[in-house]
Amino acid sequence: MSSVLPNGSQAAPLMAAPGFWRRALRHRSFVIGGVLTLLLILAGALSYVWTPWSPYEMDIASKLQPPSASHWLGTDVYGRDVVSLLLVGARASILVGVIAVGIGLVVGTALGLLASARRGWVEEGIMRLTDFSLAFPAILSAIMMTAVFGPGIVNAIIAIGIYNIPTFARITRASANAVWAREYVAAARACGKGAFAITMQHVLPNISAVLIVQSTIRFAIAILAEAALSYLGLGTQPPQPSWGRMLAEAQTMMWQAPLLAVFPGVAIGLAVLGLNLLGDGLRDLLDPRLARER
Amino acid sequence: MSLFLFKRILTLVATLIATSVIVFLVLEILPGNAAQMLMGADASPDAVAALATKLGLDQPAWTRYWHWVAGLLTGDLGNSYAYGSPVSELVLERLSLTIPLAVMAMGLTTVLALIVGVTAAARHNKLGDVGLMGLAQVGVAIPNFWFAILLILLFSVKLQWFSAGGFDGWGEGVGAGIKALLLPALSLAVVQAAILARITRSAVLEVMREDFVRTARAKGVSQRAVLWGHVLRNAMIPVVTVMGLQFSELLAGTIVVENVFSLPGLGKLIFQSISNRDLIVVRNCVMLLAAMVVIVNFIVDVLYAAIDPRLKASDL
Amino acid sequence: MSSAQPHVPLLEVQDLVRHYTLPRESLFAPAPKVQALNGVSFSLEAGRSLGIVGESGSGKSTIARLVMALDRPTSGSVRLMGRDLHRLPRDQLQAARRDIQMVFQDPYGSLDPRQTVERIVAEPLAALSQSTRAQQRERAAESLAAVGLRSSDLHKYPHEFSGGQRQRIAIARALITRPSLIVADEPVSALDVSVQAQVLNLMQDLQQQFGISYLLISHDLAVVNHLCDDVCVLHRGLVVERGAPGDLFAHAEHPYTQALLAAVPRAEPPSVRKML
Amino acid sequence: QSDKSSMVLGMTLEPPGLDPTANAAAAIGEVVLYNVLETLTKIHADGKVTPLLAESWEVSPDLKTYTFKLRRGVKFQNGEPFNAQAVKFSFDRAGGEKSTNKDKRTYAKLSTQVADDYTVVLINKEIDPNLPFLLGQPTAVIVEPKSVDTNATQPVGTGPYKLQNWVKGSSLVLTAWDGFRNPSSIKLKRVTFRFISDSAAQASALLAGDVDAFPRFTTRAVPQFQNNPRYQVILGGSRAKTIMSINNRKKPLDDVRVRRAIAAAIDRKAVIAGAADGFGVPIGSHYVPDAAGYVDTTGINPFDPEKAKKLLAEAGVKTPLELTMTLPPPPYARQGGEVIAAMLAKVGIVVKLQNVEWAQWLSGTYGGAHNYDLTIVSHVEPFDLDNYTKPDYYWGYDSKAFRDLYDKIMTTANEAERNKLLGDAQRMIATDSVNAFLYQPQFPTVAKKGVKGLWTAMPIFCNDLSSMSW
Amino acid sequence: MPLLEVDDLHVALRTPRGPAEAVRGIGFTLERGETLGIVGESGCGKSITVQSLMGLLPSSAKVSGSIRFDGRELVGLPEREMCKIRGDRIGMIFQEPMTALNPVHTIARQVGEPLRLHRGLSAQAARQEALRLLERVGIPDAASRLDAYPHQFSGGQRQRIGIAMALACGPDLLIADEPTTALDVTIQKQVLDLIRDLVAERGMSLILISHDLGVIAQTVSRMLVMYGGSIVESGATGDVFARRAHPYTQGLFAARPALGAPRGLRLATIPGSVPELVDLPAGCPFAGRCAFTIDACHAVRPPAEMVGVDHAVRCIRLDAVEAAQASTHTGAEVVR
Ligand SMILES: Nc1ncnc2c1ncn2[C@@H]1O[C@H](COP(=O)(O)OP(=O)(O)OP(=O)(O)O)[C@@H](O)[C@H]1O
Ligand SMILES: Nc1ncnc2c1ncn2[C@@H]1O[C@H](COP(=O)(O)OP(=O)(O)OP(=O)(O)O)[C@@H](O)[C@H]1O
Ligand SMILES: [Mg+2]
Ligand SMILES: [Mg+2]
Repeated sequence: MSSVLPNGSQAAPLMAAPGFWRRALRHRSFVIGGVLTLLLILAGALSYVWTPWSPYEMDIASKLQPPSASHWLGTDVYGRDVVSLLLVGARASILVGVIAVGIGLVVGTALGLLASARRGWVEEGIMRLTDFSLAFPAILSAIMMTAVFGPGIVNAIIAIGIYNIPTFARITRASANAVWAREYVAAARACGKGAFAITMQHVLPNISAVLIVQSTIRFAIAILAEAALSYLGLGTQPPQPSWGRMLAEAQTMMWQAPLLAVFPGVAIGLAVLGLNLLGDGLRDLLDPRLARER
Repeated sequence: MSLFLFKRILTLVATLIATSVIVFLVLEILPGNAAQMLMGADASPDAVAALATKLGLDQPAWTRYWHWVAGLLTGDLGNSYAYGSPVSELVLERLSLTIPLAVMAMGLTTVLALIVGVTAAARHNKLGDVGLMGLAQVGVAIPNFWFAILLILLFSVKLQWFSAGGFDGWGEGVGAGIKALLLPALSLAVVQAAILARITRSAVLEVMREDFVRTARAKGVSQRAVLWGHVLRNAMIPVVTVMGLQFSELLAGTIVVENVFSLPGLGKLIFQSISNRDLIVVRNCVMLLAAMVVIVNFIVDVLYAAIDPRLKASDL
Repeated sequence: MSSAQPHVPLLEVQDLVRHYTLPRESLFAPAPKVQALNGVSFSLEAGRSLGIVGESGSGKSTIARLVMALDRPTSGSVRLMGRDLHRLPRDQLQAARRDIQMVFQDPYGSLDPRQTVERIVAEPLAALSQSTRAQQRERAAESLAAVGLRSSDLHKYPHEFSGGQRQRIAIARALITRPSLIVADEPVSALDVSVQAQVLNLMQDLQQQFGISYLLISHDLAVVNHLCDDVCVLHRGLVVERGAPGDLFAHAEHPYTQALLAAVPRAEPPSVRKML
Repeated sequence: QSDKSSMVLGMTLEPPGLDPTANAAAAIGEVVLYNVLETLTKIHADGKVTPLLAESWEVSPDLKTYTFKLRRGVKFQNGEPFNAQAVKFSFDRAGGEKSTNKDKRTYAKLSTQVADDYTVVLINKEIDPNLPFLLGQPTAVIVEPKSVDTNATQPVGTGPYKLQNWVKGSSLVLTAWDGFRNPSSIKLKRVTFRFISDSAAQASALLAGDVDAFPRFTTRAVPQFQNNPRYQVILGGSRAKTIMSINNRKKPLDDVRVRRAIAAAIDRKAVIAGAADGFGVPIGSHYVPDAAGYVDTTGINPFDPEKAKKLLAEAGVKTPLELTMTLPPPPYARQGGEVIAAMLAKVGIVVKLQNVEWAQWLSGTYGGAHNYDLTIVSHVEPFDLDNYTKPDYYWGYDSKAFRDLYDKIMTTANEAERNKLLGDAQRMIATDSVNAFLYQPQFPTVAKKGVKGLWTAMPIFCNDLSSMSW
Repeated sequence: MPLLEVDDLHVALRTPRGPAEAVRGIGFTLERGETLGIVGESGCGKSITVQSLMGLLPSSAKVSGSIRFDGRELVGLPEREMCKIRGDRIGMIFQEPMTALNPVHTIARQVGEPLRLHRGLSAQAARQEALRLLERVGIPDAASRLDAYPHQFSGGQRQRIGIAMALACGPDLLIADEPTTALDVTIQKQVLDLIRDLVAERGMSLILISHDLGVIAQTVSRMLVMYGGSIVESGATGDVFARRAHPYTQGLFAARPALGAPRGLRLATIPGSVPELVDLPAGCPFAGRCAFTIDACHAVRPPAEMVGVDHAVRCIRLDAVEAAQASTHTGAEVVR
């Protein structure tokens, strides 16, 4: 790798560009996505200071109530307030999504970039490693991790994160290889740039669109994976609520209280929708070709 | 071609060796053992000890590893601790469900995704596109067990067209087997199809910008025929890549849906076997999965070459 | 350095051979080879320019890549001011690259769409990492001015420019280190005539102004004729003929050169030709 | 159901094999007991024990010697005759060196003597008044010597049904055996067991008509069937005791006041509602209402959070007291844990819930170092007060008074007297607040309207097919 | 009746920055067997013009005016009808031989496709016909390469395949949109020779787009010079080359480096760049880049003025241009 370090970082020059926010506010899917995502974050933040009821307080006498003035979305099987659970559950879901995708994104992208920068046996090795880890589906590694370290949100997050690594590695490598074949990379090499600098300054920015879109999709999958793990008792542990766990719990009540499954389902759906829209918007906005109007 | 095959086989072997070591080590860490699990809490301790001896659990780890690997090489996978029957039999039984299920789910996924993806791309940025992609967006966000229950509610409980779960093997006839797997396959397919549809759409859009599409249109080929006859096959490379990933995922990642439909699938077997500490089954299943993933990758690569004549098998 | 040192040409290419190995078709058959270059030698004096013409696939771009040390030759050497580029250690090669820059054929593909013009133009400086951001910006502005662009263009992105302007940006990037040699691989073949003229004029001006040498690769004889002191005709990886363009085009000896010349369409309608 | 000769039963767990003498899973008994494999005695829903392969038995006054007269003309399904040798073989094998019988210890104490072909004498080293009951359990099935190695996959018994087909993971089919001694009493010719572990799936299978009857149905989904005219719901007691075990060895749990405080903090009604969806009967000790000698001890440690706080203060415990509760997988434990944690929080005990697998629970909580504070588990063994006599048992209750009392119970032949002593034992455990005794689970059976002969109570887990019909 | 009559053709494209008038009132006629060249700077609307003839414009395009092909109005013709004309009556050759062929279909299939579509030939018959066509365009050993894929051919060969495809149904009109720009000179010569021969042989009409004046000179009998979406000069090739009446035409000629010209000579360039289509000036599109610009140039679009037989020019400063041309006409620009 070259001894030359990149001179200053890419520092998202577009974000800093004066018109960025003005343009962003005119981008429909960015705005809708942004609002939904902001709501998600706000819900999580709000739960730290206020919830209509305590999300841990059980009142078994008033279980499974339909939505009413006192319990806006009704109560669950332990008589807890669904709104409060949803608010607090947002935290766990954000955490799972962000960290699990973060792990996959950072490690997977790094591996993918390394593979395409080094080629040869490094690439071969990394790709075989991803093959190998794909043989362990998320649920399987989660089961194993749980069996060894005990269940819990942290292990669930790590298991999902690990599963994201090969996916990101493959996608990154494929798109990075395409970028490496471009003439502007040859130009950079002709300038004497090292593989590291080229990777950071040319390859990464040019595959960012792919990564952004993939991240938002993976975010959704991570939240749902947490739900599936909770369904198997491997995810978030009680009494900590998470949307996935609420969904999993409501699933056993599908026949008596179908609404209980609808609320967290809708919450997940909205969060995922928001992130996808935000991702699409961000991809457009960060693309200089689409960004500037003359 | 043969070099390519040779490389592939080498890869397979290396992957399997690595898998065997890691799987064995990881499983060694698991607390508890099969004898204890099988005998339960109220069992007499000496009965538990007798069972442990019978199962060979009291031997040192490396001996057990060696027995296992030696067994693998001679094609003897050993007997399940819990069921007492040969692992190979057990696994084959499960595969006779899991593979058809995965194939059906993948087939449904592909058909749904291609129709939705291509249609959306053809109506790029029009109402149809926005609508279909919105639907795909929703599809991605639906938890599949939730969708599975809705399917059961509609088709099994209300309409009583299908049974609500269970699978009695192919002995009852192919039609009955397919019928039993249809709802599970559908509930697996919806989420995957939503993802694949998005990828299909963008791949098709990309290809639609290429010059040869214009050439085809200049020959008088209609818009539709261009889309299905010329564009789609060119757009298949990224689609097939994702399909390969999804198929690998389906092979073992269907535990939840198997649960909802109470299907005896491979995922459930692994899950059960881990909780029963039937480690001999787990080990062999994971090996099988690893082998299958490598094989699926291989199939994907062969498909690449079949789709795109520019990629000869020798270049892979 | 003592003045007694023997004369060293700016660029000296000796017996350059590059064979590409294609993937094996079978396990036992030997891997097929493409002999892209079969022993090409030429040298280029400082301040002069050399054109390389030849049909598609004759190995022109391969020469460019080898001269730029973007690829390793099968055998032979590339000496830049006496230093064999392919034997230099990494850091010295990096330093040597200051003296040699490249302009690519495709003005659309050779500029990173996600970087501002400033970063693109300053890239060679940044790679040498001996200057601050401010210095780089200043040099980039100078360089842009030299190719007739404004410093307000620094903050734009490539897509905001026309093909001719983009090629100017690419040239500005090549100029920024004040190289002694610019390797230009078909710098104008993607441009239409009026823009092509702008770029060729610019290259000519810069040659006069900075004394830059060009290694100009093209399949357009007229372009080479316009800019170069010497021409090599490349055919199947070998130099089949060389000389000053005027002489060469007037008295081509090698049949391939003749064919090449005969194929050039003349911008005169049949009627005019008949008149002559 | 048009076909009156067949029935589909739902089961939550699939048996891992079909040999109850080699494997402890309750699901094995649910399939084979009394159907394929038979025992000398038969336990009925009401807990009564009647002859089955034995025609009658006599007990010596010292309660140590049992003489069984065996039924004649009984054949095993492989054609071998059933006789005293088979009985001796079965019991010797169960108690033998290599035995992997769960109740190995019980059989090791028995010595079996063949008096004649149809008379067996059992001599028990220790007194156990419940022996006839024990001999009706799955582990006591009489096996045919030649078939013992294949019973797990091809059980050979004397019962009315044979294994027809087993699709592992999905379903198992028993068909009536035409060689059965009394074939006309068997109404169902073909019975399918369908294994459905997921609770929502259980409900949908019933609703979709895939399953005709589902014993021990998931409690969560019961309410919707209770007011559905197409279905019948049978609520039966059991011998199971769902308790929150307390690690008596650990500080400060070794202090009886702390244990009492914990007990007083728990509202059993709410626990039953939360953990068992209301299907349970509160118990105050390790004993169930259906069992002989039961006394109501729920008043000994009543729900009283104020008293709980006081007790904690008395014991000098600083609140919040932090404890972990280790929870095995069943829903009653996971849900009950959540509910109890919320209750304990109110008296200043902060409980960290830790979900574990059974294997972990067995090796870490139940066995090994007994590394836990609290755990929830359902003890399904019918007679298991003796666990309180074992100081090394997982809850670590060490009381000489109780051991003496228990010895006396075991040696008392007179039933009324024994019952009185059993009452004392229950009170002693409750007073010592060894564990927090929660409830006796009720096992709901949901079935289509026409299904007859389902057990109402469940002293043991079994599906007695011979009594069932449409 | 002429084969093709284009009258006052306008094409407006929807762009993010508003509608762009890529073609602004073009009109020309083409007789059967006639060859017509279109030259002009990149982006001046050449491709859009011919694409509108083929009905291949993006759906965002709005076409107005009239295109009469063989007496039939093509503007507003339903897509189904247009499909019948495309590839059958009008064939088209594209610029990029590397990308104009579908990489995943065999060449036999691609060349035979129009035949199957328009002539209803069976797959087998289409294959036979494709073989004949490929032999005709000079693919060596065509019979054995029918099932080869495009990437197995060289650029020149691919362009020949493209030509075979365009000719498959024997169209009345062949449109070639920069068919040789991507090829090197020797191959370019082969391809152009081939097109010329085929046109002569079959009596087709030809529209050839190029910005290479040499190519135009050698291939077509009449030519149009386009700039900014309109035709600035049109006439017989010889006349236009001889006269170069429009300043833009002059600029194009001057910018071309000529083989054999003395070294070091600066090429004449046209200052500035092509105007944005979105805000094209009201007047002459070349105004501003033209040395002869006066205020009137900006005011109104110049009308077509006949400067010879069938030689029209849109410029109001023709006199000044001609005067200047006479005085500065030096040898430097003369093509040999
Ligand atoms: N990486 C490679 N692997 C295999 N063969 C190659 C590779 N690069 C170039 N070649 C082959 O080497 C020969 C010379 O290629 P080169 O790119 O130098 O030609 P060129 O003269 O630049 O042609 P063009 O005018 O088309 O750009 C060609 O036959 C080409 O196919
Ligand atoms: N789909 C489109 N949407 C919007 N603008 C377009 C579209 N296609 C072409 N244009 C614009 O229309 C104008 C004319 O384009 P056209 O392709 O006809 O140019 P051309 O003369 O063929 O140029 P070239 O020589 O580069 O092929 C150009 O400015 C171009 O940017
Ligand atoms: Mg080249
Ligand atoms: Mg064009």
